[in-house]
Amino acid sequence: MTNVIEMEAIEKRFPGVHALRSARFDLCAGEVHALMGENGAGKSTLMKILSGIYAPDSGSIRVNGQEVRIDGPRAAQGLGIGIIHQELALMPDLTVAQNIFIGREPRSRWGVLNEAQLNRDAEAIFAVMKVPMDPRAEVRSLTIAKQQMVEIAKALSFRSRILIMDEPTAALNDAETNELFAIIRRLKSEGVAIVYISHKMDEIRRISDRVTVMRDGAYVGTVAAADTPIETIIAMMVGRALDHAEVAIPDLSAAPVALSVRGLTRGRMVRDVSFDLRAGEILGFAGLMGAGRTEVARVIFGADPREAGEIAVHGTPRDIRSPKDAVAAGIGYLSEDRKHFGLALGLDVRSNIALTSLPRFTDRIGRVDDAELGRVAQDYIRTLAIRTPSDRQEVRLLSGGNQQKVVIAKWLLRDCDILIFDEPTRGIDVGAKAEIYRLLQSLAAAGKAIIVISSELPEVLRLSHRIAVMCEGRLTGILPGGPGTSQQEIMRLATYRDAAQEGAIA
Amino acid sequence: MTATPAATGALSRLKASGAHQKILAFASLIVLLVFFSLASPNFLQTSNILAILQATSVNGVLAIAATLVIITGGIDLSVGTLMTFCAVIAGVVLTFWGMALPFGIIAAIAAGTFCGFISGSLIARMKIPPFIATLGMMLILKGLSLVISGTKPIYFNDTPSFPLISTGSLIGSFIPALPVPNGVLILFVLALVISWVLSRTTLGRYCFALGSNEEAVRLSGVNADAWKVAIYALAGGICGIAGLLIASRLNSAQPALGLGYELDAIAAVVIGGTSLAGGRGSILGTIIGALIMSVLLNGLRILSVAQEWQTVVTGLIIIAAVYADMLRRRRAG
Amino acid sequence: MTATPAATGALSRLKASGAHQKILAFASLIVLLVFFSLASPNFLQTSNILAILQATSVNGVLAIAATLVIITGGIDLSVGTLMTFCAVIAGVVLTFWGMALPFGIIAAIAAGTFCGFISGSLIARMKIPPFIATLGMMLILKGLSLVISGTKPIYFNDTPSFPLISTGSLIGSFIPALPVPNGVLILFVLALVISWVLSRTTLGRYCFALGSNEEAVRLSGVNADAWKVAIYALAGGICGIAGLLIASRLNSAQPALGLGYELDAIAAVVIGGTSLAGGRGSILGTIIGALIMSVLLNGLRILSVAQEWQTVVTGLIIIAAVYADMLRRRRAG
Amino acid sequence: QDKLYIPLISKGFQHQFWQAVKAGADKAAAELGVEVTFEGPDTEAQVDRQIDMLAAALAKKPAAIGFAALDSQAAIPLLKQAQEAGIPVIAFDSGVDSDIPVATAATDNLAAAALAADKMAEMIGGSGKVALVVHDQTSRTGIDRRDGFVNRMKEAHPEVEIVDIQYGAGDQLQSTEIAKAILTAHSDLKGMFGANEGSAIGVVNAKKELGKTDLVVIGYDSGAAQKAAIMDGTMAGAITQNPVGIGYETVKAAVAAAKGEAVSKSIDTGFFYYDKSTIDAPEIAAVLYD
Ligand SMILES: Nc1ncnc2c1ncn2[C@@H]1O[C@H](COP(=O)(O)OP(=O)(O)OP(=O)(O)O)[C@@H](O)[C@H]1O
Ligand SMILES: Nc1ncnc2c1ncn2[C@@H]1O[C@H](COP(=O)(O)OP(=O)(O)OP(=O)(O)O)[C@@H](O)[C@H]1O
Ligand SMILES: [Mg+2]
Ligand SMILES: [Mg+2]
Repeated sequence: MTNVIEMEAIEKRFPGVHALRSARFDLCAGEVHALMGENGAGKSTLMKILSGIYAPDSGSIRVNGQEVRIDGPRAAQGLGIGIIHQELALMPDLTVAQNIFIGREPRSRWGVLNEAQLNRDAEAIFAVMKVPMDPRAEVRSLTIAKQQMVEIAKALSFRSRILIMDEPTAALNDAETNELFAIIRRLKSEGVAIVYISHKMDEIRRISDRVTVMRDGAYVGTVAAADTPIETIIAMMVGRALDHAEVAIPDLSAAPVALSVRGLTRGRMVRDVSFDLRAGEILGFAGLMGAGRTEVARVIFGADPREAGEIAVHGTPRDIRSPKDAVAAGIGYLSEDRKHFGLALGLDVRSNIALTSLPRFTDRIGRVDDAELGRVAQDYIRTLAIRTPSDRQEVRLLSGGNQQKVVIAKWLLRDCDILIFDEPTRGIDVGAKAEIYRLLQSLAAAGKAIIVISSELPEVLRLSHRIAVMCEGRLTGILPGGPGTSQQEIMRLATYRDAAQEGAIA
Repeated sequence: MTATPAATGALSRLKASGAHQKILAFASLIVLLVFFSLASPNFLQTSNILAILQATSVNGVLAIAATLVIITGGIDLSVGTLMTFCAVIAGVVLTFWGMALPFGIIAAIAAGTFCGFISGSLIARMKIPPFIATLGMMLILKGLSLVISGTKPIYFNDTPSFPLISTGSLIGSFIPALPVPNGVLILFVLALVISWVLSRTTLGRYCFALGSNEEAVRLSGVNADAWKVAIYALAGGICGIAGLLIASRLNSAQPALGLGYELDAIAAVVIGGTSLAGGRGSILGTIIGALIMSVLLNGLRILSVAQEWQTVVTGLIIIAAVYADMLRRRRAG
Repeated sequence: MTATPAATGALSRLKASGAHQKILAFASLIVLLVFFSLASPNFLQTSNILAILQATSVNGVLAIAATLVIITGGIDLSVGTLMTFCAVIAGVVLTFWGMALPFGIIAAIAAGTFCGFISGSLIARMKIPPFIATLGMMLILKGLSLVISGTKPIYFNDTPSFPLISTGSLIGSFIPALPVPNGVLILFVLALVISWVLSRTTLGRYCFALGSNEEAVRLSGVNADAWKVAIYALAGGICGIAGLLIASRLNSAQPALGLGYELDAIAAVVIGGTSLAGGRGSILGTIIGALIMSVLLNGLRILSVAQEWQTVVTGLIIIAAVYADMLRRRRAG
Repeated sequence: QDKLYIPLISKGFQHQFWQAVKAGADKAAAELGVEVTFEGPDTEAQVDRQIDMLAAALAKKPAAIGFAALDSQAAIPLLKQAQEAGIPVIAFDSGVDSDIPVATAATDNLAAAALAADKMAEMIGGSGKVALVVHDQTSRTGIDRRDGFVNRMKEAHPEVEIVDIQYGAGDQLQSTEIAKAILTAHSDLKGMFGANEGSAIGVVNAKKELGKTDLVVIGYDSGAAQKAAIMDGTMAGAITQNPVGIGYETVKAAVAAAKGEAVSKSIDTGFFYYDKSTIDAPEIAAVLYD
């Protein structure tokens, strides 16, 4: 096969960070080429160079054998290179269709925008993707997952010969991932070359032909996906093998109930949700996209108003009306959308970690103990292996996965009794993921009550002591965790639409 | 009482189209109109209504220019002095050089477009924050207006038809009962045109896109900078029209005028529901905002409220109007 | 020529600490100072330097207040008229009621804090956009100042020590060679205090965090609204200090003054590198910004540049100074 | 029958001078039993705002209107409207270039400023440098007072050199800074003229802050601060118009015109130069205000 892309000896430095060290990458027509590496390994940076967003400090790029300079997104588009960005780059005030065709709006005579055509074109793309989506919806009103779908649709609309997908499934669940894979296979058969970046190891085997691994900005090696064990790839990524632990379910029958939710209701998104969470327990929440898990968490946390229902913490009823009340009651919530709800992107790592816990570092006259804060921040940077030149680096400049770790550190520092983690490992590499799993387990062992909302079933199964499944705003069942429960059982409840059968609630 | 099915249908269609929201946006304005009509018999005379509209015309046109810029997430502090500058340019062409009326009109609009182009270039190409770039422009233009005019008003006595631009009445010559001054006509035509530009053209689309997420626009391969310059230039051209309106109304280019007008224009935009953060806004809202301000001022004057209290009441009502509008939106979801 | 190792070491330490950046931030200011010193022998006299500092004091204090609000991502248009309102309140307490000086000082600062509290509440609790809430406040306070004072200046003739607040010299009484007026001293002390508050206290942290991502702050369980109100109240209190400074300098509370001062204050903030988008900024920058503006004005006046050209040059230099500062930062990365 | 209603549209509102005019108008209103309102824009540049005020006043169907035009030409269409509606217009403070006003109650600012120039020349000994702080570069009063002073100096006192003219919007703080800069640039300056109350107080402040005890300051208008400065010698003297008289005469003429009585076309309300020695003279004290 001929190489459509050859990148060689690519160097890129940011202030304080040597992001790419003589990195290389090649891509053949009609292949899916996975690009792997830990958080901050330089995957996104390399692909941003290929799509004209960053200029390399040095190195050469050949497209179809021709040496090229790609000096902007337009130039990349001209070369047939399209990219789905890791951090969503959408215009929230515009509609779905307007976002997809920005810069390429269909016009009628006189250069007037043809809105009907625009919406039809967008509809056609979603029809091919088999995703139900209203092209007239404002992007602001969509969930992260749907926004991700818009990004994918936008990239597809270019009909690029080379398509870069930077963690396209980070916000998708299994069903949606399957749809995406079907699309990828079809593109492949049409001869499109695809670069696929993901931290979900199982996907690599399912979809990719070759795997290139990077570490610390440098090229490690390229292997064929079919005949390389996942363990080998992981070892190439992290430089060592990872152990596989099964979930050990503790006996919690004697543990006190930490959080008790009864009849929680908010519109159509949360309908009469009731459950108990014990101290020391990890309760997983599974469901399809839009099942209402995030809404449940936000309502419990007071981020959205509750229409009905009671919440009791440690047996005491609590009237939670705002996140402040929730945190005061000992509840913490890590949002699924770190960019909008989790991080102050313009501030440094230290300030972000401190955001929930400032009063603890404040003396009587309101003075902040910065030295102590710095020490604590350094601690978390070490334990969570956050890749940053210092705790004074702006969070905006960290790689996606490392940003996610900062949000986790923020809530760990707050030390709440009840922690709700919404998609905690979104965009986090395998090594760090294992680290976070261990951390959650040790938190639970220390008596914290934990809810984990995750769209990755293996993750839910790997972590949860019990698994709550939601469908269309209802809690359709709570299953025991561990190897006894199968993915099929969860899926059955996740698509359990019959409202009459409320008895399934445990 | 039950509504007929047809009426309900129409109502729900109206609801679905979001049109009822826009009608409700008039609420504060209508409350004000009703109040002043009841409070003073002099308020609801044709001549006074026309006076209010006439008083809105200049601020309204400036506010339209400001709306464009604000939707992109920028701000334009130079609208007031740019208006004056354009008026002075018209004065130079028509009075100093004695050229014919069309040249004066073209010169004023061209001068505005050019200055907008400069501001836009400073902002888009040299990455100077809009506040600073247009503050600088505001001062430069204020000074230049004085320099060019010799710190004296320029009168348009040699161009007898000049005052007609604003004070003549095209409508009145067809429908004598409705002597709407041309200035008001120009305001509303301009509002329609720019509304159309915003919703139907590429430029309008990029206005919203830039204000919503400039980086995303850039990443999409759009020449964001060029469009931004174009938007500022268009806004500048509109200030040129405002310059013609005010000069024609005063039959003179007053070189010292214009400072402070930028705040009024921006206030009209924000009262009209356009967010200073960019990405959303409408010309209809801006026109309502501008009308609220002039109805308020006129009404208080008609009621002979003492001037110091006029200011207090204006402040209170601006806050109340925006608050009411926000409650309405929140309820509408 | 080669530098000694020690010097290189010091230089790189300076570089590493980021201190050289801060020194470079003075660049435009220093260029202006050097230029005017060369252009006019009268510029670099002690008395003139003191005059420049004195001229900076009111705008500098207002700009400090504006900095706080702007870092949270808000804006405060009421700083100028709030200053006047506080001056009038001091006049009421000291002259109308004949109370002792400390009561006047406390009343002015308390009035400022209270008005800031109201603005903050409108913004944080009622979710009125800062532009509108403070525009409303600006008008309300302008009107109230006139109402309370009876549209007449209030003189402080019964409080002979009142002018000393601004024009006396505490430093001069210790070091006669350095008769720095108290107004200037107050500006610099206040700048130090607020710098410290911004960098070392919880309130300061929340200022930046609110400006960077208000929703994230709220979802961190912080009572974002309460902190926002506190920040606006603090800014209001600082405007109270500005009110005392200007009243003491003029030995009177001038009720009609203050409009337009908000733009100067915001300009100083933005020239100083604080972003109107919120989340970043510094008091040092603001002070430099305020100094740039007053040096420029003073220098041009000393050179007897015609007033219309003064305005033009000021506009040009504001743009140039900000552009130079941005180039510097971009190079520093 | 309601009371006669007479709106006065002035050039300003907040300054002491305009408040004194208002006081005179109110006094006449009380004596003659008519209703008077008084309005003016924030700055003398806002010609169009004044036009809007005039339009609103006309809508109230007044018996007569008092009008101090910022720009007489700009107001002609509305004044014609008033004439057609049979509403008599009385011009005050400065004239209107038109025959519509039935009477004009004004001060001759050119002559008044020329008097200030004569006094200044006399006090600095007929030669030396002087400077001006004026409130406005483009408004009628600003231009007349500047030109009246400057032209008189040129004609009658050629030895006196005018080294600088700057404008401070009548804002006391801004005028102070301007005056200080001028004094710094011209250390041998002998005299300064402040062309309205705010400008004059600015000059006085600058003189005090820089300790320039020899500087001769001449002001314009009155007000408590200016009177105090004259009493303690920081200001040599000042021109005063008769603002209370202007307001009073305007309303009086308006009432007469509204009733169809004859009014004299031109009412000169006069001006005076006053200093420490004459400030308490009855004819002066009568026209000064606090
Ligand atoms: N604009 C920037 N300025 C400074 N540092 C940057 C910038 N962009 C990326 N970096 C740094 O470069 C390194 C590589 O980042 P990159 O985003 O390429 O990582 P990644 O492999 O995509 O990681 P992830 O899996 O977490 O997305 C990181 O250390 C990151 O902090
Ligand atoms: N701000 C919003 N505006 C409009 N609709 C919303 C908003 N947030 C959520 N929704 C809708 O509410 C439903 C429930 O969303 P939610 O995010 O709670 O689901 P979830 O189970 O957490 O799914 P996900 O896997 O996407 O996190 C979805 O259909 C979503 O589209
Ligand atoms: Mg990445
Ligand atoms: Mg979710």
